[in-house]
Amino acid sequence: MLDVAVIRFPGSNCDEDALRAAEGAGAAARFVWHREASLGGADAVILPGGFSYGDYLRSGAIARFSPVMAAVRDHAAAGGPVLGICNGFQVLCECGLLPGALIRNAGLAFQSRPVDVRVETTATPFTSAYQAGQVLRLPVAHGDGRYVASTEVVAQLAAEGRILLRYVRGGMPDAPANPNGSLDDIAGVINAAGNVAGMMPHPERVVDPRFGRPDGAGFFASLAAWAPTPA
Amino acid sequence: MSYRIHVRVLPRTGLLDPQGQAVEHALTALGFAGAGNVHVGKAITLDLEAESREDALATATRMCDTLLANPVTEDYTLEVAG
Amino acid sequence: MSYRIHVRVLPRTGLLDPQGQAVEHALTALGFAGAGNVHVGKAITLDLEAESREDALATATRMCDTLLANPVTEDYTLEVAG
Amino acid sequence: MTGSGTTPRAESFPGERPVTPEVVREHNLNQREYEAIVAMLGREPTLTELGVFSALWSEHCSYKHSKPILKTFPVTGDQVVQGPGENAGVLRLPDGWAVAFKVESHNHPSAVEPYQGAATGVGGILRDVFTMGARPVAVLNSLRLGPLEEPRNRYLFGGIVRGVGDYGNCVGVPTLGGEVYFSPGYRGNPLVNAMCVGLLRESDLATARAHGVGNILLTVGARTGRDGIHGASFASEELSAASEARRPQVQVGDPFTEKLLLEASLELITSGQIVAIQDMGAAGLTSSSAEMAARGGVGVLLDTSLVPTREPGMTPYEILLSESQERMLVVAEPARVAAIQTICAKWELSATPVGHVTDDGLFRVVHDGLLVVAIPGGDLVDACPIYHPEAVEGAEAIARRSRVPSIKAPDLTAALEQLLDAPSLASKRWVFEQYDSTVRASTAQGPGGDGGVVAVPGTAFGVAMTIDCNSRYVALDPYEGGKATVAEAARNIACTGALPLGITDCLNFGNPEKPEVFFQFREACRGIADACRAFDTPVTGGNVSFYNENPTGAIDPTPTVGMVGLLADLSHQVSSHFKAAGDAIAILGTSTGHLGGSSYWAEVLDAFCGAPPPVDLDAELRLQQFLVAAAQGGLLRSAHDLSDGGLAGALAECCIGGPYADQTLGAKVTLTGHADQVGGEGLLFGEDHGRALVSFLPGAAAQLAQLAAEHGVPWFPAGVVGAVDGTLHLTSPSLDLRWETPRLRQIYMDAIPRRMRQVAPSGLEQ
Ligand SMILES: Nc1ncnc2c1ncn2[C@@H]1O[C@H](COP(=O)(O)OP(=O)(O)O)[C@@H](O)[C@H]1O
Ligand SMILES: [Mg+2]
Repeated sequence: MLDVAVIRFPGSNCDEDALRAAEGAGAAARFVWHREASLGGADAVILPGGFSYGDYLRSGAIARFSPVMAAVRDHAAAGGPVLGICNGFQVLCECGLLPGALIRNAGLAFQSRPVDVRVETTATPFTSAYQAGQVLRLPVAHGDGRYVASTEVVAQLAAEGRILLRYVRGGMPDAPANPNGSLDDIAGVINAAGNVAGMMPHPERVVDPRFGRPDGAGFFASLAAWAPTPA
Repeated sequence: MSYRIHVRVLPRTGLLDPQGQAVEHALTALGFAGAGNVHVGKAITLDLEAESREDALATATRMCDTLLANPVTEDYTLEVAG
Repeated sequence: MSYRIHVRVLPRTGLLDPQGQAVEHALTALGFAGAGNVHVGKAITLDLEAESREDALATATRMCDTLLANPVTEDYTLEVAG
Repeated sequence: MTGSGTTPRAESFPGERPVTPEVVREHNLNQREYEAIVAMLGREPTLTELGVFSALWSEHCSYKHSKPILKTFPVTGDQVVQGPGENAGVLRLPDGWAVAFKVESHNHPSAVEPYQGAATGVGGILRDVFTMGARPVAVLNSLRLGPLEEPRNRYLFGGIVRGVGDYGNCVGVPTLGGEVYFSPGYRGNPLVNAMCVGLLRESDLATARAHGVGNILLTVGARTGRDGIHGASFASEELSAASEARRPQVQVGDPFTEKLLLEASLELITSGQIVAIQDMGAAGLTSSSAEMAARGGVGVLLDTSLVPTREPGMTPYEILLSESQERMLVVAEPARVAAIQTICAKWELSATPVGHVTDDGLFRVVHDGLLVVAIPGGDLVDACPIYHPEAVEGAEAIARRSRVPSIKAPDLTAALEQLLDAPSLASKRWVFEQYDSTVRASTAQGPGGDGGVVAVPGTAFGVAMTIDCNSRYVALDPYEGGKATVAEAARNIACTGALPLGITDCLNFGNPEKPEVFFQFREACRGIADACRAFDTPVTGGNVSFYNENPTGAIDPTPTVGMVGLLADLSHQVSSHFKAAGDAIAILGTSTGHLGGSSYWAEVLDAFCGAPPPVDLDAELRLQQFLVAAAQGGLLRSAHDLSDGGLAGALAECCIGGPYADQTLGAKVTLTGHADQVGGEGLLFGEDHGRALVSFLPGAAAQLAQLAAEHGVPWFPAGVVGAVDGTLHLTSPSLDLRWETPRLRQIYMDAIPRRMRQVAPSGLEQ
């Protein structure tokens, strides 16, 4: 069974949701407190959503200095999967594991609503359970979700197939497709090595079929099915 | 004449400033030992057409009182550059 | 010696600044005709113990580069007062 | 009174002002109250003691004008685990679970500083719930403001919504519902009522009852600053130039610390390390320690010089009365202090011993060795004089009730559009889009329908919740309005398929010393009590907010009711919008075309008048029971209660669809035979109670009609759901009207955003 570490920063608040979603997909998940220096041999890491350190100064800016982040870096350098969701994505950008930054939504207000996103690549440990081009309806809930990076970086991401998800016009006609003004409608990206990804929508909130289409379950199913490629 | 205005809006002294506290805490954790009394607020810069430096200052003050600063929780300082 | 540091962090020139735009729009709507080129960022003030003004400036610069400003999206200016 | 003449002598703290009649008045205590204090102590109080009395004997803490009326509420029932008197009420759920819930006002602070006022209102109500050992799983909010056409109201509205959102979003508790109304009656005195719902194992219930002589009192959480000193007494007087001058320093919320406090508190409670816990809300350390001691029948000795402060040089007076946020008071055995500090340290919080439990029944405070307060503890909390003000209905209210609109009815097609464009009736998407409604991954129904529904982890059941008040009805007829408020809440709950279980209330009124205000209060409470008895939904707690006045008079009386219900099987939950073309539509209940007090009169004909519709409690109960039975039988595709905007308003909402619907749906509705004697206006916009609009698969019609008959609920098959993006076509003997549903949706969704796009300055020049 895949051993998933869900990192808990002070102020994380989607940690339990992420843990349950990973367990629901058949992984063994556990929390790792931000003060820990080691991941205890975890196979994969999830940086959950929330407001680490209150998101004071900038979202994710303070969390990136937590002791556990050194272990997360090592894990990433060794090719282990790391998925940052919402605040986790912000932390990954702040600490440089992912390019770009997430700034205040273009509309300046917090956005909590469903969005439609298209899976742009399935060749990742996080999206292998989906079909390329599949459109998912996932909730977003963030104030700082506007993805920005230099024109060159954005072009490179597109060229290298490293845009994980894009906001698309789905069925909701009177809500803007792109909820935050992200460049190139980017909702999620992945690093060059293909093992560290970040996304603004919250797949862990839509895994229970009793509440609607469980469109988020595939991210966790993908992760649970991931196996390190033998060296 | 065009004047460049810099406004610094900070939480009023005595009010809790959780953001300032968090930054102070983080700076200390990063080994910046000598930092204290940290406060975080808003910086606003703008260009203003005015007859004179005094006019510019007067207009900018009204802008602060009306919109740029919250009269109940914030204090501001103004600077008029060239 | 204790130095008072003022940091102004503003969105990098060229990046969209919707907050600045919103403030500019509001100022115009409120009848402040001559305002333009409005930008909104963060103001950070702190006290810093340092040997000298140069030391204070050097430390404050490191603070900005490590934590206070995001190198991808923001520029900062620093001021060291008495 | 105990202790008369035997109370130890407390000393004035150095630099303290002497207690003069002027100072007593400033503390909002009248002659009678001051005399009671002197008699109780057998001496004059010190200034610090006076401050303590002014807090605990404020309306906010003492309920001195409302207690006799609140005693008339029904508070018992098999489902009640904890009734009024603790930080929150608790009701029993299946499988050892329980639900804790409470609503509270933060009106005056929000009038002064909308963002922080609203944010700290959410913070306070969260603490009330997690203090009980419950994990907050949902918040709701009820907001009232003056018209959005005025910039000041837009500024307040924008700030309040951001404040509510930022706080709850950061702590990570989803907002599952709320309500917003705009009326000139709230100019200058907006209402912000926040409700929290928490879940706990019944066996983990914590209390705020101090006991065990020698046990230690610890403050946990944020440091104490000079915030909100005298907030409780500020909330207990009218907003005026004089109160403005006494305005306490604004309390600033820190939701990040709240989140840590939440986790630490729940860990402390489940660890078994503590005896009691209470949040420091209004009147801070004073009320939390005095109330905990009084509940346990013990005394306390506090040392305010031990309390961690944010600023140097704070006096015992300031420390006792500070309303700094994100603080808790904990009682524990001395041997447990270290373990408690370890738990708190893990959450980056400090826990500081500041006193202990005594056997002398006194509330005593020392500061640097000086005894500055010594008051008999029980009397301090319970002996405030109680008032029975005169209650006489205001002439204005009587006149309004018999008035009818002077404007002629406009074109009825346009009237519905006008109604949907009224901010009070329009979609509140602009509001709840700023609130995280899906965090915790347990949201079965978010905002935008009749009630919110949250799943209980690891079970098949859920908790439904709503917050409601039609203050126009209350203003026009407080008794019927009180009944209507509970009836609407219960209808909203039942529409989701849940059984109403109990309520919490937030009674927002003007100055109770005015006979016409006290009349409104007394009668509205009588209505609430009668409805709660009829529905077996006991009152488990609440909050009274008086003195909501502005220069033009009292606010519209607003007894907000928060209700929770049990949704036995989540897979049978029902939502309020139409689902698919071809489904059948039926109207439940009786329409008499009652237009008095209606939104149509108020919003379209600009006439705030008429007698509101009377509530038949029996018929309401039967409707609720039918809705629950039909949902449990899996027979309904949608259910929406009829309230503001009447039948036309409800039909439009059902066609418009949810806040993020893929498309609208048309409907073909034939009312011939439903209420043929009623005129077009009354049929469309009348607000008779006891009604709901349901849709279902045509094959379920016979079974539903049968079920309705068994429950004695009138059942009228009214038509079918139409095409995607289709027409709402409504006919009766006197009507033949059509509306394009995409256009209705556009009006309904944009009503608030288009007004909020206008600039609202924050500052002095408004
Ligand atoms: N302040 C608010 N916060 C969150 N949700 C809100 C708020 N105001 C209204 N809503 C939601 O919008 C929907 C419509 O509200 P309302 O018109 O009061 O409905 P009803 O008349 O059925 O009670 C409900 O789902 C309600 O929960
Ligand atoms: Mg309502």
